Amino acid sequence: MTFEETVARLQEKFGDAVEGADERDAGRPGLLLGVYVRPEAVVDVCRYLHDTPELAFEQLSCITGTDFQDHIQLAYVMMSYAHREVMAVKVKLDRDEPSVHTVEGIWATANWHEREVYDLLGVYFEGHSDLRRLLMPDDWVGHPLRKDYKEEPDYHGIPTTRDKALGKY
Amino acid sequence: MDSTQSKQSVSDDLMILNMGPQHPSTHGVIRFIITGDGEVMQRAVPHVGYLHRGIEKLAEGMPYPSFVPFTDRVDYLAAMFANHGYALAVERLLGLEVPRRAEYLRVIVSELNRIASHLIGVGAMAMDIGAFTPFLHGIREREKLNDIIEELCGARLTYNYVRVGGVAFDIPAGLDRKILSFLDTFEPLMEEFNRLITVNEILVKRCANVAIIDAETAKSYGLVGPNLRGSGVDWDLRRDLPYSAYPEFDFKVCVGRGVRGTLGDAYDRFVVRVEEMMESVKILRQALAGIPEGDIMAKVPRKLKPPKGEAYAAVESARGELGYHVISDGKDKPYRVKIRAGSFTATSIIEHASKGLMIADLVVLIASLDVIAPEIDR
Amino acid sequence: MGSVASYVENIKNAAVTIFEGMAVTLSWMFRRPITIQYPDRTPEPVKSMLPGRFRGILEVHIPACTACSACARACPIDVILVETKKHPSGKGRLLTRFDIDISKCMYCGLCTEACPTGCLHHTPVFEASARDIRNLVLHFVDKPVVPYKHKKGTPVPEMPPSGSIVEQLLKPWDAEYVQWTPGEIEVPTEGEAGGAGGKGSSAPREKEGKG
Amino acid sequence: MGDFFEYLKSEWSFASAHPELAFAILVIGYGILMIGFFAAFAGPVTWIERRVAGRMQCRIGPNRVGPQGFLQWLADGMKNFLKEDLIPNDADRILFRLAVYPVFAGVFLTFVVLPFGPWIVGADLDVGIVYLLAVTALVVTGIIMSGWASNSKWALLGGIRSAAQMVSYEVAAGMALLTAIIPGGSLSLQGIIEHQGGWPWQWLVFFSPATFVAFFVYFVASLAEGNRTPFDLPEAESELVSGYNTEYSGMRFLFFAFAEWGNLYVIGAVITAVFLGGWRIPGVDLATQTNNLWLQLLGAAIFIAKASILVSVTIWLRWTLPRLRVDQLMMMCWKYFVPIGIGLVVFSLVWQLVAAAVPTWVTGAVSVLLTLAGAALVAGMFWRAWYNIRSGKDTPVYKWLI
Repeated sequence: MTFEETVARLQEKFGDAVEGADERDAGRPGLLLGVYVRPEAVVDVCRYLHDTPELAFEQLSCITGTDFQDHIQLAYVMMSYAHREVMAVKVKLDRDEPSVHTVEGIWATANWHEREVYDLLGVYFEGHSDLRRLLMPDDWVGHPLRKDYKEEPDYHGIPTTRDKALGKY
Repeated sequence: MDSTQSKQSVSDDLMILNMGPQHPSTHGVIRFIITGDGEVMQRAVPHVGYLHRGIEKLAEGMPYPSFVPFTDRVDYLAAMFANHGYALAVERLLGLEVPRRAEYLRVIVSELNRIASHLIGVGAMAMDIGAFTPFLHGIREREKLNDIIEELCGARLTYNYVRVGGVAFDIPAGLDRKILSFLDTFEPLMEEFNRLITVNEILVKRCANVAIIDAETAKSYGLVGPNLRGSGVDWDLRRDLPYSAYPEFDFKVCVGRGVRGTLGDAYDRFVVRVEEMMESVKILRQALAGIPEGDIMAKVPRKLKPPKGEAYAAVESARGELGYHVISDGKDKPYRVKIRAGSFTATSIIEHASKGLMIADLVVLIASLDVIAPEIDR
Repeated sequence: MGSVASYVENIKNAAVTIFEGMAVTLSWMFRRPITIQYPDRTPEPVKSMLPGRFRGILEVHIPACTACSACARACPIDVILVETKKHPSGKGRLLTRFDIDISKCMYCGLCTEACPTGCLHHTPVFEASARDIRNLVLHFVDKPVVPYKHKKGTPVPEMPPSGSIVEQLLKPWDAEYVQWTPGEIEVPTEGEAGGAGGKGSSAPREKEGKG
Repeated sequence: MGDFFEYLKSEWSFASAHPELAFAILVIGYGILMIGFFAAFAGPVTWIERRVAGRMQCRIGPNRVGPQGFLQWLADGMKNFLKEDLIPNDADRILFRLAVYPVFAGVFLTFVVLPFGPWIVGADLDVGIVYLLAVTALVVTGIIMSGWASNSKWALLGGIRSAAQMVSYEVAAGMALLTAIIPGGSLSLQGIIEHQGGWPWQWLVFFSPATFVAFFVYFVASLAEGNRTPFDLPEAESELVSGYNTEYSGMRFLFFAFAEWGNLYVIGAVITAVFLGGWRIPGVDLATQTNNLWLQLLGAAIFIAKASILVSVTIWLRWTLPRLRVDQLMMMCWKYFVPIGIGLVVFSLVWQLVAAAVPTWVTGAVSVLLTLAGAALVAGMFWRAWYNIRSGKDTPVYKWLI
């Protein structure tokens, strides 16, 4: 099933919850195409994509969280083993209080992907079984992948920057 | 104190064991909190992040081509794939066509690198089971590969070879013959390696029926590459979502068959890696025979400014799908680079798969997943 | 019966595979080891065994440097510092500083690809240890020089053998660190000698202020 | 030792005048000699092991300290002497310090009964084999002590593994020894050696199919008792960091290693004495050898040579095989070695009855056949090694010292 057909099916099934989809770019056939979904519908859409045999997006490759300054976008990149397709489901979240329901129940791997997004972007995942920081230390301040993130000058007395040798020595 | 209470306190008395971050078999710096009853674990919870260098954040601050050397550090055992994936993603953003010769060279270096990485993978697994010699036999062959790759691109580990639009260097004169003669000796030496360790009854007993991951669990946890194929899922990005010159080659996708135990056990993952090396040899022979003449680099402007858009490019690395999700905002620096690494999901399955294993089996499980710490943390 | 068969099978398998494994290890007692006995027991120096594309420590041949700073811009981690200033005569520029921090360099080679004349290149030199990390900042410009200007059709100045410049710059591993100061400006070209000397003497102070 | 003392008394007036003093000097001298031998054996064996391991792994191994790196073991010893003897904060300090001694003593005490010649033996105990089994059990005590006293979970796991392993495998080892003792007709090591002859077909290993199998069973079981790969679970590096000796450093650590390598020799020596004809020289009868001091020394050399070959086999095995898991180790012991051992004992008893009933050429023929089987095994090994070299497109190199 092509991406456009998939989008059409999703729109038919979920109506307004599907906000739109990426357009194909003739000059760049390799681009990732995503369908934009309202945050509250993410779990249903993902479950539909995962469970429907004609779609069968059985693998969640990654959850890319991006800080677009006015909103935070999560892109659930998924693959279908049976149909050899790649697509993304994208959600736009409020930047101040980003929150979305977890998709852990659909793909177990979402557990860690969501933890990483929580850690690096501060997105809260409702219903997540173990929402802790994954890569940064537990007592780290801030979410590093936010565009306005400023690193603290030190962490427990360890300086986070090194002075530059060039031009000095 | 009444008897039921004391009984309960005895049965609840589990040992918490901290394995790592410095431990001989954690393959880098990973830490596991093992809850166990003596030798039998109830679970092992991985704690990662010790090698988190913020490569994704670094990418946002530099021009597109400058990020390639950083991808080397994503997976230091198979840096070609990391280069390749990133280059592919940016090429897709640009809509760039890569010369055929460059695609062939990419395949050649990728397969050489896959052999090198798998040699470490299976060797380290044997070492974690207690046999030190196979590891060094693997290292021996990898050393020859390192020499070949060094001659090609000047570095042994952090290649920075595959660039946006092509590859950095053409193959020097005589190197193709060198690779072929390496392959000629590699095949019998791999058979010898198999006699030394792969069929060894102790190794088989240690790995077969240990840490079984069935196909459903493997898919759900997003396992990729040899780990996924070890669980019996026939999925290889080289064949199924073809990129580069792979559609032109004839090779078999090695899938676990439960050779000596249950499908999806540690031994299947071991065997899949060993068989994949032989398939790589096949691809290499075809690629070297059919390498076309031509440019090695597409016409790429000095300053790359891909138009707005998102691209996801995944290559079948030695550790499975290594995906780059690059988002461009039309400027000369990537707006966001997300790296999806095979080891990341492989580590996440450890907590699930380690239930009821023994401590010695946990070591086998970690080794059989072939996780590598910098790829988890990036 | 099946269990008895598998019992015997287990013993047989174990015996045979252990025997085969031992034959492999035994055979290596009669085969040439692959070790290269770096550094002193190699048939030839390791430096000469390295392939031509080997990416060792960076080296700049200043007489061929155009001071274009393309390398410094190409470097993803800022290990190259190129400083120029106006020529005292008011015409053209002077290359006053070309530093490479080899302790930070990751040998990716992007700078060498950006270099228009090839004066910046990797060498086969890879041995550089220092007790004081500050000694690993190499200063390729002793005295301010006029950058090279490439004229079409003329060959680029001949390079000395790769590695010879860097080997001179590398200090012994236990050398004390001495603060580097750029050399006094030389009379750059004939004819302008008078004015240049006076202005040049103030140049080093200027640069120190920058650093 | 007793016979030698009688000989001394007859030859040397001082000994006959002060027998107690002379006996004391003799015993102490022998003890010092044995400690020296122990040290001189354990040290170089570490070097040999590392060189052999190097070659088996396509590398060279230590070759820089002294000629061909021979003095590496001295350098390592020196290094360990100079290291600080660390004791973890919460360790049981007394036990922690004590633990080394039972391990060392357990290995060293076996030298009392190990015979190098008719006269060259500490004490020819009538229950020599029982003594051997008893004394080696001391090692377990020491290892458990070290595991417990370190107050580290890794060390504790190692100690417990070791206890289970060594106690279990003692049963299997005992069974295998019993199989050989039945035809040997004595519990004294000297008695068993005297029963055998110098030629291979006169050795107990080739006496009957039972002893032939028992040889392998005992070899494997004693590897397990000595914590050698593939049974080095108590110190399994990839799992338990370093097992029971994780927390040890400096000299105390060295003593564990020392005991381990000394134990290698003990394994080889016991097998040589019980199965491989001990100090018997081919073609020389017992009386001639007993009455000639030079022949006795030659016998001792033969004994040490045989033991050393076995030591190199253990080294060879170590660098070939992976490690078993702890439950597989136990299963191997109780499901394979112990039942087989019991079967062997029964078979051996039956064989005694059969051997008494049939003409001697029948048993002799069996011995010769078994000897040929053993020779075929060795030849087959070399043939496979040769095949590996050829199939790897290599030419053999006979230069061992690189």
